Amino acid sequence: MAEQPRMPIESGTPDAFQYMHPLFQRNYGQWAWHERPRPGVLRHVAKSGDEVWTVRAGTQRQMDVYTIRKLCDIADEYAEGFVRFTIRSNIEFMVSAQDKVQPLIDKLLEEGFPIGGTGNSVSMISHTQGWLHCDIPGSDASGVVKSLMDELHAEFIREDMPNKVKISTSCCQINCGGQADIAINIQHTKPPKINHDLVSNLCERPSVVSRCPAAAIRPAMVNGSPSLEVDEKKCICCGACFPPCPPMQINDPEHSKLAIWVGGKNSNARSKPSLHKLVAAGIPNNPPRWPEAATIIKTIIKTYKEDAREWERMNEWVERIGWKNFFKKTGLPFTRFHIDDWGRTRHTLNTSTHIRF
Amino acid sequence: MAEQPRMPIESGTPDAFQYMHPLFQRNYGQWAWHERPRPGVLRHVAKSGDEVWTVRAGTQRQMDVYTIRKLCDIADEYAEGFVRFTIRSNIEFMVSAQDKVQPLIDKLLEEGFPIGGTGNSVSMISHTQGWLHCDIPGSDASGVVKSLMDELHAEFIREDMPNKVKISTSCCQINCGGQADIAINIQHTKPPKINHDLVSNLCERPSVVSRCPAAAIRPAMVNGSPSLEVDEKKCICCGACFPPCPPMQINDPEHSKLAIWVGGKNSNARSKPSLHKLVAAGIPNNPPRWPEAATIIKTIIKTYKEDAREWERMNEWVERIGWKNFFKKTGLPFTRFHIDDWGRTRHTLNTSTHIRF
Amino acid sequence: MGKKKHDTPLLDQLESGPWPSFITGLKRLADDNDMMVDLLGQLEHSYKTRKGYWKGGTASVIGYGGGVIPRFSEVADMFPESAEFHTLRIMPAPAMHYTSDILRKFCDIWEKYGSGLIALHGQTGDVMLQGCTTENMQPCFDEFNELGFDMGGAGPSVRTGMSCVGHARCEHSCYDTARAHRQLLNAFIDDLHRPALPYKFKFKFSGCGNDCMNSVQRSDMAVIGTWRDDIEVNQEEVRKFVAAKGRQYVNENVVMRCPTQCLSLNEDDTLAVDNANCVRCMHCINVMTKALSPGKERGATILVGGKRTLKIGDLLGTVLVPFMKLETPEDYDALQELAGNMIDFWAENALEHERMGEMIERIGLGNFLEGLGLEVDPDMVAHPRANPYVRLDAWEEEVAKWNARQAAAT
Amino acid sequence: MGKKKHDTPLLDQLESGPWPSFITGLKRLADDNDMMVDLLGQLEHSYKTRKGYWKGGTASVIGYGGGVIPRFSEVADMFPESAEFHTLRIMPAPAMHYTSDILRKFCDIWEKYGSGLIALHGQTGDVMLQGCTTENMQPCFDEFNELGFDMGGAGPSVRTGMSCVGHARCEHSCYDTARAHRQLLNAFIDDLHRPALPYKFKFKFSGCGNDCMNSVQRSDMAVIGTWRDDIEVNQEEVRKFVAAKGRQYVNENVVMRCPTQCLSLNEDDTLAVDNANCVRCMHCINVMTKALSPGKERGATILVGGKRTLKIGDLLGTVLVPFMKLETPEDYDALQELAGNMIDFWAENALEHERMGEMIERIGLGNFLEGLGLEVDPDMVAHPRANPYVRLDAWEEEVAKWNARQAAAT
Ligand code: SRM
Ligand code: SRM
Ligand code: SRM
Ligand code: SRM
Ligand code: SF4
Ligand code: SF4
Ligand code: SF4
Ligand code: SF4
Ligand code: SF4
Ligand code: SF4
Ligand code: SF4
Ligand code: SF4
Repeated sequence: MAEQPRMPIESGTPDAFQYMHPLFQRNYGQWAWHERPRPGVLRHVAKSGDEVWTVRAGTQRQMDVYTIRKLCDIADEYAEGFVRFTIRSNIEFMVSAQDKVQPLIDKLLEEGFPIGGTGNSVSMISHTQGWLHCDIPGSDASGVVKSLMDELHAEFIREDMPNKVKISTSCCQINCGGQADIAINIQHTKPPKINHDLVSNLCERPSVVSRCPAAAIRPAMVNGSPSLEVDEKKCICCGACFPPCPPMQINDPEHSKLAIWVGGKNSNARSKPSLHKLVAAGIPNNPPRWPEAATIIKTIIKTYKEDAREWERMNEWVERIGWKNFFKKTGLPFTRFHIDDWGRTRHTLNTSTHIRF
Repeated sequence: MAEQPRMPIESGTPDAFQYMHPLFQRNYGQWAWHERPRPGVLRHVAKSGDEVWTVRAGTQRQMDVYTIRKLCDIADEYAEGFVRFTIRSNIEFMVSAQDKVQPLIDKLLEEGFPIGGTGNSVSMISHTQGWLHCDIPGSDASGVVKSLMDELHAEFIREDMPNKVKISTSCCQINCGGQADIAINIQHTKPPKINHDLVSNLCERPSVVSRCPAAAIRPAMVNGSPSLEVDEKKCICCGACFPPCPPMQINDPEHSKLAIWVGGKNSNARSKPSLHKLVAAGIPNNPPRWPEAATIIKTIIKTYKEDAREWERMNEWVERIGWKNFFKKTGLPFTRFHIDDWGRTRHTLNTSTHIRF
Repeated sequence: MGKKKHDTPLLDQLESGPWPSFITGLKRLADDNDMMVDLLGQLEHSYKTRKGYWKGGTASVIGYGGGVIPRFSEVADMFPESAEFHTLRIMPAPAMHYTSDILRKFCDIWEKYGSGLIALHGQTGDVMLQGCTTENMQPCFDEFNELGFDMGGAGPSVRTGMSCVGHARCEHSCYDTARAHRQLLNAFIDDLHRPALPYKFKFKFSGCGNDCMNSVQRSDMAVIGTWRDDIEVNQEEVRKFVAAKGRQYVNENVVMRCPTQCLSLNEDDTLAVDNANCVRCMHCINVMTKALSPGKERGATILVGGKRTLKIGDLLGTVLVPFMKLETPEDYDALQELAGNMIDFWAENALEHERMGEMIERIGLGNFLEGLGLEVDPDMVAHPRANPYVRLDAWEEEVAKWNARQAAAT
Repeated sequence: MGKKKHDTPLLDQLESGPWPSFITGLKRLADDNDMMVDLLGQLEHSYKTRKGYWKGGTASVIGYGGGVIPRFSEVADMFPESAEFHTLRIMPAPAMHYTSDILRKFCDIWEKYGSGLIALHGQTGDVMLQGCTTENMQPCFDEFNELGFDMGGAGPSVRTGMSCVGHARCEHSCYDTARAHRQLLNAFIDDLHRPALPYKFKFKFSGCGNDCMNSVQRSDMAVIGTWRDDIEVNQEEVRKFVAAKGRQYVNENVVMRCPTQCLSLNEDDTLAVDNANCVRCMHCINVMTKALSPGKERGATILVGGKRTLKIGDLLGTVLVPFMKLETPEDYDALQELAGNMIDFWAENALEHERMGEMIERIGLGNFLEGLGLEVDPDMVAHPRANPYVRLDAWEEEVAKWNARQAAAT
């Protein structure tokens, strides 16, 4: 008699307590205050008087088991066996005493893990899959991020930006990377090229048609077979048709470019959350180091650092000085493409005479 | 031989200089500063040292020639023969010396013209045609305005509001009245009733169809003749179909109601211009005195007066205290209809956790 | 004459109260004018039934297609004398200046041919002569025309313009609104008198950002005064103001109300202005009329596309030209040329019954700018686009344009 | 094992520089794992040609419809060992706590069955085990499952949740994010494992308005901590802070940065808070961690409909419930019930591939509220409607509802 297949245990999200530092368990919901004694280190003090020192280090996110084991070794030897990861793939080691902090830092640095990402630093870039794994990527997020973090390392390990700088990347226009102070995303500039031979097999045609935000796709007969047709005048090259219909190839080694967006903010601190805005486009998708993108990003960060007031997030700074001055100070060109013309957009235009001269 | 018809002299907009007070001509573009010595009076001083005193008085806008002649008599006897009208149908008398001001005021008051409308007062309500002349009105603007100005008289002749209060009315949903701190407009609540017998004669059918903002009208055959049909589910009762197609009767003695809007601002002073927002609806269209509307408007004005800071226009005050508090302080109900659901409206929703409790 | 008046119990209630009563005026007219007797009857009927009883139709004067609002009564059987009750729209001088003399002449002509009812003014700024029969329209207009006045706009046409009192009396005025008003209106007088545009087109002229003409929202082309150099500060007057009002008052009502926080009150009671951040909102100047004034390099910001509700909701105008100098005759000609280009482009590209603002919303501001040959500028937006739905094939070309402009500017 | 590595001149350039290199890691794996040899070859090929070479397909484990991202190589002829390179998404504990022990176990299992490449973490918070053959998937999952871990979401389903560190370490935390996270995710585990919803649905949990989980924009249902009573002020600590930093610093960095101007520094160096105007933005508390804390009556604001670009542009979540107490088990059950109602309504009313936010945009928030039986509140809007395009037949009924609520509240 054949063995019954093993059915999964639908245990869902596991209980966090089993993996939590004992001081976290003991003072759960009972923390009093925190401070940052130096970049990369947080000191949290509980109402009970307990203290936890957290050391934050950067990782490459895409980790081999050897690196993970190395981090575990460090956790066991220099910390107390507990770690956690942040939403930005930084790793945090928790220790219960101040004197463990410096040896831990020394060891991490020795092993090549930068210490920082706290407070008013440029933290690790949150990123997505790209050529390494995804089926629709126009670029390789991991490579872009490695290149940029090499350039931004000095700002990761310091805390001397006006406020936190959160960066994200996405490797296609679907944008798995989030809204951020700065986002580097793929922007296609040519309509999809259709491989008509494959359409009837590989596409759910009605569903593709309905996914196009520009209503640019219509069913058509091509060479006697049912296929699809794109109205190239209407198409805004978003690539939304590509995932449900791989024969509508949107990626192009030359015409899939990078675009940079500025001013996304999720927190409610001071100002309300805001979406990021297009600032630069047409940037070559240039592996392995994407130097053109890096130059622009460094310019933006430098300008922000010099010009913004303490606590001003990127968007708050731009709002204060005005978008005109953002473009002036960064030297980035302003074009008609910066003007939003997607639907009812009058509220994005200047409906006033408020102008700086 | 028949007389040739007289062809018009296309003189266009006349030259203003011929009707302008001599001091205006002499100091044209050379004014230095002004002040308001008392409500209804402006003192403008020119760089030359010349001074003009302006006395502003309210009128009924819809004037009989006898009233106009009376104003002319006053201009000749108590002023210097020159007047101008403001955009709000107030009349202004200009005199070159301070000692002419009081006698002029006394005379105007004696003849029943209120003095005021300057500075931080409630000025005359700008209004539209209504039953007196228009072909599509749901109400009578002149009557609404007369009724309200009787109630607001005390605020017209004083200057003790936080800032100017500009009010407008419109007698149909086309809204010839402008955006204003407070606007009182018709709001229909039932779809048009179609008199099918008249449609084929009186409507340009394709043009009516294209004017409907809700795409609710379609051509249809009714009783064997080409007519129109309204999808009553889609119709939002805007009345846009009525002017081009009078058989689509939108006005209804009971269901054409008044709605009140707050926070329109055209000036760029401090904040950018803003559109007014719906605050109250379902108000009976109740001639000859519209008491229900008057009550709400007086409540709003009173609340604003008590609560706003100096220089805050109505919308600036509401923005500062938050819309929740506007509804709380005025006691007006907040309903699902206040939520904008016309098209892409997410930017009108609260996309933050900024909330007052 | 002498027709018996109808009972008007509802309207009569509008005769009491402190505000001047239009009903009292109508009744006075009805003493000597039968048309007004029946007009009052119809109006009372409207008040009673809560319905209007006018319908449109056709009526015009020789040579013109617009300017008259024809009204025929639907209840003429009950009120025959006001069966025809047309309005003539007459354009006043910019900023509505009058001598008593000219107003009396208006009254005399209108008493002869019409009802005697005049609105001063319509919301578009016309003198509205309300209550004329078809028959009397031509002679009535002829007399106004001989007096130097012309018909205003109606229908799908350029409409009567409006301008603030501006240079005539207001120290804030940054350009000659009356001049711009008259020059532009008269340049497009053919488009005003012979309605052949997609829809209406309104000009409004305000001398400064206070926008006393509500131009931002009520005109297709708004010309709003502004300046490009520094605010003029008379520090002596600042000191006096501070002395009179106190430092706290100045801080709370001037300094803290500046939208871009570019003012500060120095220790010595003078005012420091960060002019690079001033957005020309007018507030500080409004409060301290003696101490502060707009700068010396004056002109206007041009906004486009304001309008009311139909069919996509109210639109505020948006910046088309951030700054246009308005000093010399050539400057005013340039303004006129811009207006002409706009109207031409719109006339060619708009759908039927589509206002300028709706067209721009439909085709996008970028295409509109390109059509007009105007340069794109960050001042035109509240913020750049937040969505990636844009074709960027021509990115490099646009960047080159921008760079060329920047190079030329330095 | 021991396949010869491909030349990777482009990738090699990503080994230099101060940031940890994923390429160095991949190469180390390739020393002992042929799949990684060819994976590196394919990746180098991508870098050279600037194109991706993965396609989707089907792969799953017994009992579940989702959780695996199947990848088949389009260039398997050149790189046969990585012809199949699937990802298993595994849900970590809330806030991604680990012992070194459990991480080592992950490594051991994954080394046995997969490529050895793990992303910590995916943007939705999964442990991503990348590089598994179809064959190894089941045994690999079985071992993780026995270890106490379950598959994460993929496809049109409830997705893996994310919560901030919250109660475990953060003094700002206004509710137990880990508890809410776990309870809600596990309540909808069937919707997670068996994709049958219109599209994806994401939960994110942040303990306060700082929103360290970016929930406002990256989740369909965002639960963000807040409080309803007054900010807690320790005036002694305020004085110390002022003494350390100076009054000017406090005024410029705290008082003047409050978005609603509800703070003021008293003469005696204590802080006055106008709590009725505080919008719980967190700023002052962020700056003065010792002196200020959220109030005692804690819970969360629920926002709905955040998401990224497809197909109407990025959406920020909007307020659905201004305040929900989250203290007792019943409170958490109420949160779960709300989530269930939302998902049910959406499952019934959404179009195919339509996210929650898009559906609300299409049907209107009012209808959504009605569908859920939730009460309308001014806190849900930035401002009331600016257009009259609304059917008001039911105005009176809605007013009656509001009035009843107000009466009940007092
Ligand atoms: C560890 C982490 C949460 C987690 O569970 O993983 C975290 C932890 C803390 N955040 Fe955060 N935030 C974390 C991601 C975020 C994010 C999301 C992101 O990084 O993508 C945001 C929203 C960003 C945005 O607005 O787009 C975020 C916005 C904040 C803010 C608001 C900053 C502002 O002014 O806008 C604060 C307040 C502050 O800075 O004091 C804050 C404050 C904090 C505090 C001070 C809270 C506390 O008392 O413990 C923690 C230490 C912060 C530090 O680094 O100095 N955290 N924080 C995340 C670390 C990410 C990283 O490795 O860089
Ligand atoms: C793996 C991951 C990126 C990463 O490297 O971290 C990812 C990868 C993919 N995302 Fe994503 N998304 C990932 C987080 C996100 C996020 C961020 C988040 O969850 O906070 C977003 C934005 C938030 C949102 O949900 O809108 C996101 C928005 C999308 C979208 C656009 C959805 C939309 O409504 O606009 C798609 C397209 C779709 O679903 O049709 C998408 C689709 C995809 C697909 C499945 C592409 C496809 O259709 O084949 C990608 C599979 C890549 C692969 O081969 O592994 N992914 N995706 C993230 C999931 C890992 C995890 O489970 O932890
Ligand atoms: C006479 C008139 C212009 C005209 O050519 O007809 C006029 C004249 C002046 N306006 Fe105005 N405004 C006039 C309509 C307007 C309008 C439009 C309207 O009434 O519909 C607005 C825009 C309203 C809006 O924002 O919706 C307007 C917004 C202002 C402002 C900005 C107020 C603010 O803070 O938002 C000022 C500045 C001020 O108050 O000092 C101003 C200031 C002035 C000054 C002080 C300018 C000056 O130095 O001469 C004038 C005297 C104002 C006074 O009444 O105290 N005027 N003013 C209009 C009188 C209307 C009336 O009878 O009530
Ligand atoms: C008379 C006047 C109201 C008043 O009592 O002052 C008026 C009266 C009419 N307006 Fe108006 N509008 C008047 C100023 C306005 C304004 C205000 C302004 O010009 O600053 C507006 C808002 C600004 C704008 O242009 O959008 C205005 C927006 C409309 C609209 C809506 C236009 C739109 O695009 O949304 C219509 C409908 C249409 O044209 O189809 C309209 C249509 C009408 C018609 C012609 C109704 C019709 O279609 O038959 C009304 C004729 C009434 C009559 O019997 O005299 N009227 N109308 C104003 C013109 C008098 C004058 O010439 O001085
Ligand atoms: S951003 Fe696009 S290419 Fe990158 S992982 Fe997400 S879906 Fe794939
Ligand atoms: S790329 Fe986007 S706009 Fe173009 S056809 Fe595909 S889905 Fe439509
Ligand atoms: S608001 Fe409507 S009813 Fe009143 S005058 Fe204008 S078009 Fe006529
Ligand atoms: S009332 Fe408005 S929505 Fe209704 S049919 Fe007429 S035009 Fe369309
Ligand atoms: S718009 Fe400006 S210039 Fe014109 S009257 Fe008003 S305040 Fe004076
Ligand atoms: S004009 Fe307005 S923006 Fe400029 S300094 Fe004065 S208040 Fe500030
Ligand atoms: S969201 Fe708030 S509670 Fe959670 S970690 Fe961030 S600061 Fe702390
Ligand atoms: S939490 Fe924000 S809104 Fe509240 S007092 Fe502090 S800074 Fe002001």
